[in-house]
This record gives sequence, structure tokens and C-alpha cells, in this order.
Amino acid sequence: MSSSFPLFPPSASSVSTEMDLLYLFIIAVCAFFTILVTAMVVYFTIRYKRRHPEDVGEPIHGSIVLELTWTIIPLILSLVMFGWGASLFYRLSRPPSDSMEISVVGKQWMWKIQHPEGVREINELHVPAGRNVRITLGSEDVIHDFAIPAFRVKMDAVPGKFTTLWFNATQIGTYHIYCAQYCGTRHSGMIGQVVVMAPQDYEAWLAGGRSTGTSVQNGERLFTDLSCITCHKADSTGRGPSLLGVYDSTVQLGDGRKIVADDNYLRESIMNSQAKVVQGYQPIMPVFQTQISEENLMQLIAYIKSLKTPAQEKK
Amino acid sequence: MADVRQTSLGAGAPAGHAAAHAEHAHHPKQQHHFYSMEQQLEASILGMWIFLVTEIMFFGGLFMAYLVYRHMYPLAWTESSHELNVILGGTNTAVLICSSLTMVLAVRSAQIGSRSGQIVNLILTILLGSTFLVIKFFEYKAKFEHGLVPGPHFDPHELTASGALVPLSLPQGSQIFFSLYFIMTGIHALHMVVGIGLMLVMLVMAWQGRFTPDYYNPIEVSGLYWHFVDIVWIFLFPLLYLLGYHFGV
Amino acid sequence: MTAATTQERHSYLDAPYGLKAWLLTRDHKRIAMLYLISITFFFMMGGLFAAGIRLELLTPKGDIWSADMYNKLFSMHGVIMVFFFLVPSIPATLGNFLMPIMCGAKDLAFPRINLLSWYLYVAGGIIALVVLAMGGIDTGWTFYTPYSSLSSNTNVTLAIVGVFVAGFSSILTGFNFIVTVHRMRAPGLTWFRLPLFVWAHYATSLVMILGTPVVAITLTLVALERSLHLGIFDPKIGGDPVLFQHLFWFYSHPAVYIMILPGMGVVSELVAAMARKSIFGYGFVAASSLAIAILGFLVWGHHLFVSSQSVYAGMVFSIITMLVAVPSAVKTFNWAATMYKGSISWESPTFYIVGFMGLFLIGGLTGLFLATMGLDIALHDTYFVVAHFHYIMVGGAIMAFLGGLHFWWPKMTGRMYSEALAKTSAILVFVGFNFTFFPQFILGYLGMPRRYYAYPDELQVWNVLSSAGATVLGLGYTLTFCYLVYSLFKGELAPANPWGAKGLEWTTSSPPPTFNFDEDPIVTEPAYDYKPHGTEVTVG
Amino acid sequence: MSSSSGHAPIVSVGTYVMVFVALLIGTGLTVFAASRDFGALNTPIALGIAVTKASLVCLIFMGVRYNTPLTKVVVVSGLLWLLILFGLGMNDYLTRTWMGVPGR
Repeated sequence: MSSSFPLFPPSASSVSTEMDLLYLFIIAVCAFFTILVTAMVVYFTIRYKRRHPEDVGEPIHGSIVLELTWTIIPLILSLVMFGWGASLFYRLSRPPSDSMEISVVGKQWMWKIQHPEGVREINELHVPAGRNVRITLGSEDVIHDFAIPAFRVKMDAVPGKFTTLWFNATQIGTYHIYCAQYCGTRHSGMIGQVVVMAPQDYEAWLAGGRSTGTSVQNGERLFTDLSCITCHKADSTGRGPSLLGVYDSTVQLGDGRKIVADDNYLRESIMNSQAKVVQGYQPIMPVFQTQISEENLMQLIAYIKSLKTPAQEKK
Repeated sequence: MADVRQTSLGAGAPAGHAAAHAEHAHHPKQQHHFYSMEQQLEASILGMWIFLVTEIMFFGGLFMAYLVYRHMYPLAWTESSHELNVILGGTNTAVLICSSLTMVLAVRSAQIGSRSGQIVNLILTILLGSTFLVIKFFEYKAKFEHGLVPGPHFDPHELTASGALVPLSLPQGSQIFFSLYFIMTGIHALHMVVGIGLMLVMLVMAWQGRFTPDYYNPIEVSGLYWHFVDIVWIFLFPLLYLLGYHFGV
Repeated sequence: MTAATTQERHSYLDAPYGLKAWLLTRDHKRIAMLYLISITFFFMMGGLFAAGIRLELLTPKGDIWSADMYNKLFSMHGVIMVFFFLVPSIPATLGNFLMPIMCGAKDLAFPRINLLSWYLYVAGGIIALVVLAMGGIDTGWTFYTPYSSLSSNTNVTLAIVGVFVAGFSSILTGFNFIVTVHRMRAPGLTWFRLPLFVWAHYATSLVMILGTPVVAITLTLVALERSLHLGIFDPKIGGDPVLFQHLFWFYSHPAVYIMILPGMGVVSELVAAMARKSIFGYGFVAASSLAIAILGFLVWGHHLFVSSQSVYAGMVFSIITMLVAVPSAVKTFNWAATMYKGSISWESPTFYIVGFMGLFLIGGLTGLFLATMGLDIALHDTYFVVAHFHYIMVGGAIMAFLGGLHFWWPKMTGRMYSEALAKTSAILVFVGFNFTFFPQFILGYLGMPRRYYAYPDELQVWNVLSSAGATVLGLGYTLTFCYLVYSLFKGELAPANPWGAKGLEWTTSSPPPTFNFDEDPIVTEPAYDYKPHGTEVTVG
Repeated sequence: MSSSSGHAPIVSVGTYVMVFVALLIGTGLTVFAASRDFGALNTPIALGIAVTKASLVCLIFMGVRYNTPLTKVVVVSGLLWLLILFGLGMNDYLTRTWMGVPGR
């Protein structure tokens, strides 16, 4: 970053080295072919320059061997690129299970960030070094994109659903957060920064922050305020299903389908409650669309995720 | 494809367009840049079919949206579909099928050189097409009255057996169903209007006796368009109207 | 008019004169010229917007324009360049002019529809200008929902109408070409005797026919959502904004091939003619055009790798995208091999094709970076993407367009231009282009997002370099424009075949008569059948 | 394939009327089938009937049966492209829950 002609962004996450290697590998392949073909073309142009206005080229029409060569070699190389790229993408798509969870909501034109302990920030994200961090992204208006070049991660924040990205920051320092999906007037003003701290500094920072209760506590309060609790009783006697241990479980729907209750299912069931109703229950739950903000929704879901059945508690 | 070319080559008359295919050379309807009437006819039919392929893709985008949202909101789809009027939709299907029959008969009349046949069948086609639109109008009117038009005023109501309008609760996704309903049937109706316009032109041409067993290109090509619009409806009817029909029957 | 020869008297340019004769013409050559004039106008306009963008990006802070103004600049740059310049550029000008001649026909199959297509284009263009006069739009040329449908308060609906109408004109052009190739070929002109230019345009037309209607309906849905609240993509009522992206890229990815395939066709013609040699692997080059057109429809999801498309779908799209690299590589290697043992003229078209090959290689190969899913996470929506598609569309398509224009200019206008200036401008464009867009690859990996109006200080050096290059590039284009226009009035009269090239278009006079050939041609030999001088055998 | 004049052969009125009757029966059948609950089969039945009806119109009324092979290729490729749009599009929507990670 100190160089006046920077070529690489800072390398500050567990995947950035591999990403750079993949980048350099493809550069090497492409540079080889670019130089090869350019050299051929320039050489032929000079070597076979027309000497006499009546000259014509030699009657060469083609060669199956050559055609196969330059069909098969690019095919193999591109499949290697695909394989490596797909594997990296797959790993970047699956947050490790031990990740700490931070929720981020994009809004024209700022990032609203909420730590599980309840500390909130705007356009600034503090994370501890060396820990897996899973970010759940939401958007209140249009599509945004949460990008941290130093970590080589990027994901769209799409209104109407949650998306996920994860990283493991390795270098202490301050790096850019960009909004990479065009979102209107102040799109380029939606720049923030991510501050990577040593774990103990992070704890100290959290302790010093003004917390308004953890996400789970806030979610629990909302669960009562919005009267969810009157129907979704823990002992399954309510008009709605019990939510203990619902997260990540398989739910049988009224129309016969089975579905895994992930974040987006919980989200849909709160916002558009009648879309996917659990078998044996009536579609009587009110629709909370437009009545609940993305941030509150994330708190509510954090609370629902924390509800465990007694058996799960024991584990 | 190439056989057309071969015959022209066989004619071996590169001296000018007039010499090739002497038997057609003086046909008054042959345009200057074609070698023969046959080439002109084949070009126009191929052209129409290619145009219909673009139409397939045009409606294809809508059907894609239909497919995605039906997958996302199956309940909303059946319940909203139940609000559509199967009797009117079914009648319209029959009306369009009748119009397709009169359309082929009009083309056939041109093939056998019956001017009166063309005129009668074209008039019937136009009348049936208009009937379709009139029925469609009453259907739309009912949707407006029942508050089923998407947007800020979306407020579904249902007509009970006693004739009263009672509020109706439809699941999330039903606004998208009705958006698609209006857009798909609306664009289809627009195609009907264009088709009726086309048929009016054909009627005038038939009236003037412009079509002969040798030359009935325009009416044949317009017929292709008319049938295509019919085919679109053949799919729209079950996909929109019949999904929720067995509900509550 | 002392120079008037018998040849000139019956050229298509002279036969009935006057504005009315031109505006009501059904002659494909005149329509091509009308198109040439109109796309040049839109190219200049798009170029001006580009200048505005580069000017703003000289400094990290937003200082010259307001943020809204900047957003409108790049949106209008995109809309005008894509829909009003690049899509019609080669097909509607060179294609319109040459397709019937290369098929040995008197005109396209539907001359009146051809004229209609130009009028629709102009109508669409006028709507775009009205939108501009009313303040432009700020959605980017991609019209992503829900920004375009719910958030933007500019004239998106009207702009969509303009694009829709222009799209219709493109459909009509494609449809005319397909019917012409199938039904209008001269006697003896079998499919495998067709010039590769015709093959490339045939493939392009397939994309126009099959893709354009989908974007038309997609944008219509956005317009209906804005104007009538018929929500399809609105997340508030359960709509999925990502569906818009699927439908949009179903056309807009293949649309890239609408822009580059005709360029590839031009280059195939030019390589053969400038090297006076049969194209190496004719069948493979022809088939690769069709392969690109077909594969082009199967890869659109690579624009959605980070937009919450499923990982599985991403992998399918990624692997098919990799396959597109194969026919592109086949073409490039065949062009290079064609030059081997050729007799290569050092006239200006050669300069353009050598430039094209260099730029297209970089453009095509950088596509591999973006198709590689893992790497795309870092590069998606950054300046790397901007650089990549400019290498294809400006470096590839426009370079080929200029090469083709220089090659067929004597045929189209009957005049020769200044060789020295033509070579100078080819070099200026090549150098300026690389300075403009190469730094953007680096900016992309550094993470600079697209459509940014202000950026962090450390990225300034590459932006300054890019803006400086753009100045040279602009100079190159201006120079080309000046001497080509000059040649129209003062250029030497061109002979029928100034390059000593093969092809039906070189057998007729320059410029050709209204119905292209004085005698209906009969084809007896394959394309590019160059024979040493004196050994020409005429087969009956 | 085309007759010497390039025109489609003249089809008898009887054939047209038979197709017409078949189409009307198909319409009745599809309404009847929709009024019964066949579970997951309702849609395939409705689409099967619709495809049959559309094919009849296409082959007989629109004369594809009597037309050149090229016309057939054009029709089939139009449908093929429609399937590409549906197939690759649904390829995303049907696999969105596979990873178990929201948005992936």
C-alpha cells in the first residue's frame, strides 16, 4: 500500500494468499498465450511482408492436428481454472460452524452493523484477528454489495432476503469496506472501514462500547412486544408451533413439502407468514412485512436461533 | 434450401432477373430483388416463422417469471387462481379456437380462389376476435371491482353466493400472481388487437380480389400470426385460470 | 464533377438524388449509409460522456460534477454506447451493406423492413435524446431492480421505451439477415462457399432473434412496475430482484456476442484479403461462430456469482463459460495461422487487424479471470470488469469496425483516404486504448468498485494514467473521423478492387450499382481462392 | 418438400373441422380435469393437454406438417431456446437451499 504504484491490495485474511496465487496463475497462463500469439502475428507480418503487388499467399487450407491442439489445450487449461476457482468459491460459501456472527444491513447510503453482544456501529466494523467471522447481510432498500478487498470477500445485500459471507482476518490494521453494487446517488460514499484488532483489544473495545443489550436479549424483547409469545408457546399448546429448536430443523409444511428452517425460512415466516405454513397449523399469523426493520428482524431471528429444546441444551 | 438455387442455376440465365423463371417473371406481385415468385413466397413464410420465434421468446420471459414465482409461492398461486373466472376464460378459449378454424378456412378459400369464402371467414375471424376482447374487458372490470389490481390499492374482495363483496385474505405472493395475470393477458390482448387490425387489412385486400390461388402470401402469413396468438392463450388458460379450480369445488 | 466516369454514373450513390430519395430508399447500401451516419452521431455522444467520466476520475474527490450528474453520465454512456452504437455498429452498417452483395443478391429479403428497422432505430434514438434533455437516467445501463423500479426518480420508463424500440430495430435486422442467407444466395453459392463475414453475421442474427425479445419483455416489466405498480421484482410484495438479473443477462450476455461476432467476421475477411491467402481452417472458424452464439446463451449466470444465486447454479454457469474460451481460441489461432506464409500487405487495414488481435486476446483472456468463480469474488463489480469488457467491445469490436470501415470504404464511397493518416490513427487508437484500459485491470484487483465517483487517494495514480490514455484515444478517433470525411469530398476515386482481394463485393464497381451487380453472379469457387498470378483458371 | 409452386397443399375442410373438434374436446377435458383433485398430477395433466392442443394448431392449422424442413428447424429451435431459459433459470431456483447457507 506504501508503493506509489500499488498492484495488490493489502493481504489480510486467510484466503487472500490463495486468491493472489490463483490470480497469478491465470495471469501466467494468459500472458503466455498473449505473448505467443502476438509474437506470431507480428513476426508473420514482418517476415511475410508483400514484396510484389501481384503476390499471393501459399495455398494452405488448414490442419486437423493443429485445430485439435488448440482446441484441447485451452480446454484443459480452462478446466483447471474452473476447478481451482470452484473449490475456492465453495470454501468461501460455507462459513465454519464456530464463526462469530455479525449482522450488517445496507441502507442508502450506509452500513449498519450489529455485534452479537449488542454493540452497534455505522460504516465501521471492528473484528478480532484470527477468528472466523460470519456476516449476515440484509438490505432495507435496493441491492448493495459488501466488499472488503483486503480480505478478498464480497457479497450482494439483496432486499427481501439474507445473504452470507465469512472471513478470517489475519493482519491487524484498518482496511476499506466498499459498496460494490451501484445503489444510487451516494454509492461511492458508502465506503467504510474494517478495523482488525488483537482479540484482547477487541474484547476491550466491546466492553467500552455502548451496548443496548445483546442481539438475543433485544430479540427476546421484540418477541414479547410483537406478541409472538402469545401463540408460539414453548410447550406447543399455542396456536402457532413451538419455536424451540426450530432453527436448522426440518419442517413439514401444510402442502406436503419438507423444508429446512434456515435464516431465510425464518425471515419469510415472519415477513410473509402465510407463504410456508407448518403442517397442522392455520395461516392466521399476521404479516409483519413493512412493520419490522431489517435490524429488528435480525435480532428476532438471533433470539429464535437461541431457543433450544431441553435435549439440545444438554449437549 | 439449395435446391432453389440449383434450379436457378439450371435456368442458366445470368443475363438478368427477368430471364430467370420465365413463367413467373411477369407476375405483377413479384418484387424486383427476388429471382422468382417461389423465392419470394418462401422468404416471407420463413420470415414470419422467425418473427414468431422472437414472439415465443418474448412471452418466454413472462413464463419464466411465472415459473419462478409459482415455485416460490405455490399456495398464493392456487388461491389467487381461484379468484379468476373459469367460465369466462373457458368461453374465451373456445372463441379463439373457433376463430382459428375460420382463419384456416379463410386461407383455404384463398387457395381455391373463393373470394366470398375469404370475406365471410375473415369477417367471422374478426368478430370472434372482438368477442374475445369484449369478454376480456368484463373480466378485467370484475378484477377492478374486487380490488385485485396490484399496487397501493390492492384490497382483495370476493363475491359471495348472495352477491355481496366480502374482504378476502390472500397469501403473500398473490400480488405478483395478479401482476403476472394482468401483464400476460394484457400483452396477449394487445396481440389480439394487432391481429384484428391485420385481419381488417386482409379483409380489404380480399374484398378487392387481390388474392388468387397463385398469390395469397399476405393472408397465409397473417394466419400464422393469428394461430400463434391462439397458442399462447391455450397455455395461459390452464396456467392462470385452472390452477385453483378444484379448490373448494 | 469532371471526374465523373461511366462507372460512377450508375452507382447507388447517384441514382436518384435528393433527401426524399434517400429517406425513402429501400436500397440496403443507402440504409447502411444512413445507419453509419446515425451511429457515428451516437458514438460521439457516448464518447463525450466518457470524457466526462474520465475527467471526474482524475482526482479522488468528487469535484467536477455532482454525484447525481456523474451517475447520469455513466448511465447514459452505457445506454447509448451499448444499445445505440455497439449493437447496431457492424451489423447495421458493414453488415447491411455487404450481406446481400456477399450473397450475390440484389438486396436483403425484406428491403422495406430494413428501412423500417432504421426508422425504429432513429425513433429509439430520439427517445433517448429526449430522456437526455429531461435530465437523463441514473440506473446504469443494466437497469438493476429494485433501484430502477422503486428507487430512481429519473425518467427510467421513457428510457426503457427507447431501448425497447431500438431493440425491435435490432430484431428486424437479424431477421432480415437470416432470411437473406437462407433464401437469397446466388446460384452456386453453397453454405461452405460463404465468406466468414456472412457466417459471423448469421450467428449474430440468431442471437438478435432469440435474445432481444427477452430483454424487451424484462425491461417492459420494470417499466410496468414503475408506471402501473404491476410489481414483479418488488421485494416488498415478495418479488425477487435476482430474477431480473437472470432475465436481463439472458439477453445481455449474448449481446456481447452481438457486438464481437461481427467484428470477428470482419477480421476473418481482412486477414484473408491482406494476406491473400485462404483462411486457415475455414470450417472451424465458421463453426466457432455458431458455437459462440449458442454457448453464449448458456453462460449468463456468471454475472450473478455474488448476487445470491445458488452455488450449484454458479458452478454450472462457470464451467460452460470456460467452454466459450475454446471457440474464441480456435478463431485466434486460425487467424494467426492464416498469416503464416501469406503475402501480407502493409496497408492500413493490416494495422487494424494486428491491433484487434492484441486487444481481443487480452479482452478474451481476462474473461477467464471473471469466469473463475473464486477469483470473481475479488473482481466482481470492480474496474477489472470495466477494463475487460472495454477490451472486448472497444478494443475488439470498434477496432474491427474501424478496420472493416477502412477496408470497405473504397467500396462504400468510391473514394480512397490518406494511407499515412490511417496508419497514424490506427497506432494512436491502439496506444491510447491500452493506456486507458490496462491500468483499470490493476485498479480492479485493488478493489476499486465500478461506478464510483470518488475513490481513496492511493488509487489515483492509475486513474490519472487512464484519463491520460483516454485523451490519446479520443484524439485517434477524431483523426479517423476527420480524414474519412475529408476523403468523401477530396479522396482519390477508388478502383473496383483496390486491395486485389477475392469476394463478390470486389467483382462489382466501386461504389456498386443500385442492384449490386450488372450481371447476376454465379459462384464457381470457394471463398478466398487466391491463386498465383497467371495461373487463374476460369471454370465454366 | 415444398410443392413445385412453393405453396402449401390444400388441406380438406374435413381435416380442419376434425382438428377444431379435437381442440374443443381438449378444452372441455382440461376444465374437467382441473375440477378434480389429482394432487401433484393436476399440472402435468393440464400441460399435457395444452401441449397436445398447441401441437395440433402448429402442425395442421399453421401447416408446419406440410412445410419445409427449415421451418421445422426454426420452430424446434425456438422451443429449445425457451427450454434453455427455463432450464438454466430454474437450475438456480431449485438449488438455492442445497448449501444450507442463506444467499448461497
